[in-house]
Amino acid sequence: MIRVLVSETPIDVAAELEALEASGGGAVATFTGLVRADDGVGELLLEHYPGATEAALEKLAAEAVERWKLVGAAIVHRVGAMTPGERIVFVGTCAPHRSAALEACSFLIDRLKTDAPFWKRETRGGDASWVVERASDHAAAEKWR
Amino acid sequence: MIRVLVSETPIDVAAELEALEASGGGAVATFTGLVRADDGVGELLLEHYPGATEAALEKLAAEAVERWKLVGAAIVHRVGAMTPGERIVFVGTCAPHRSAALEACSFLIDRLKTDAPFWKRETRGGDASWVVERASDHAAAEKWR
Amino acid sequence: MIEVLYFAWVREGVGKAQERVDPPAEVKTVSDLIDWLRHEVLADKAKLRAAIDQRFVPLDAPITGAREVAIFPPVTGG
Amino acid sequence: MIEVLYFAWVREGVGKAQERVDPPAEVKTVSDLIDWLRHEVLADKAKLRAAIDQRFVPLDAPITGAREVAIFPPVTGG
Repeated sequence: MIRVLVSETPIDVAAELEALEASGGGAVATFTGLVRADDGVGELLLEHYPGATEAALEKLAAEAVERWKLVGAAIVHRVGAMTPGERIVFVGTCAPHRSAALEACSFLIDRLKTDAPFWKRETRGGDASWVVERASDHAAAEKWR
Repeated sequence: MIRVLVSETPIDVAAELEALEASGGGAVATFTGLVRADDGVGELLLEHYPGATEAALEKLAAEAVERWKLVGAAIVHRVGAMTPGERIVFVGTCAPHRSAALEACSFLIDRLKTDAPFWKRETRGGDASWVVERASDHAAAEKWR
Repeated sequence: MIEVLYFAWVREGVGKAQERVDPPAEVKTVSDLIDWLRHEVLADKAKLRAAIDQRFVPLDAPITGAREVAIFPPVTGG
Repeated sequence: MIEVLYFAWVREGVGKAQERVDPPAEVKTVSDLIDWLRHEVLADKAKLRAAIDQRFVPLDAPITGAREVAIFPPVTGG
């Protein structure tokens, strides 16, 4: 099972988890990213490249399934406007064994940060600014090459 | 937030996830273990050492919080009788950054396998047998020492 | 004809999300296209990334046969 | 008096989950206690693990002052 969804709708993690659990492995790992509430951000806007985004995520999920012999992989990314505490991204994996599920989950979120065309714009007290790429994200993605 | 629960009640992962998300970090990682449906097991019985189990899990969660500076850690373990597809164990972590949440989640499930007094008994077609410890579980736990 | 797409602060700086252009034959690469477009926000190419027909490419990639070229900042999702 | 607890196949083999015992002074360690208890299922000590007052210990740990000693197979949870 490969599931990729890019949507303005809030992410339903319970439903995503259940779908992963139903995919047939005994081990399910997930990562959820939330809009941080602690650094003064009032609104987060996520822009993306429709079509190219989905293709990039499908490719990433397929790579994880192949490399870790997953029975399930899900990548769900929110786009549009959101507020602190809301879920930006959910990735989940299901495999027969825990190490495969956990490693593949780390892989998906690390590579998603550098390989998929999303851009974050933060608004703090009326001032909007585009988030700058982080060297640490590239280092994290590189370790899977 | 540290949450430890050992119970005969089915694990409510949605509620556990929400509690972790509310603990204040932007990164939430989880691992869920299910009773395998694919190797002929009809029933799984989980026995534990009441009191000692909770103490072992509390200690493990506190160690993870300290080591990875987590804002939240949850370990929920089912005991008693369960059937294929049901959740045996849920571990979850919440941290400001994803690498801390993901690593601590792997640590918790690896160490739980060797450090907490649980015993599994599988029933296949009327024959019950106690699960034997696995060397790979000890290797996985050792890498965190 | 090439459809050029812009995203994030590149889109804001150009003032539009896309435009249809017909560059001359000497415009051979994404980098050439960026120069030829003459948008001020595209001046510092070190800050730009690109895709041709929805595939990420380096700026020196040839645009021969391209239908869609996207120009954008480094990605920051997840 | 020591409360001895058994779990999993050890409990099944002993035939009870716990018993209250009063070993003589020469029974100094968990291993001594296991010998003294004379339960057939406890014969192969390599397959046994133990806890004293709910803390995991090696089988050569002294039981001096122990209120509760648990004897069980290697754990297999999670």
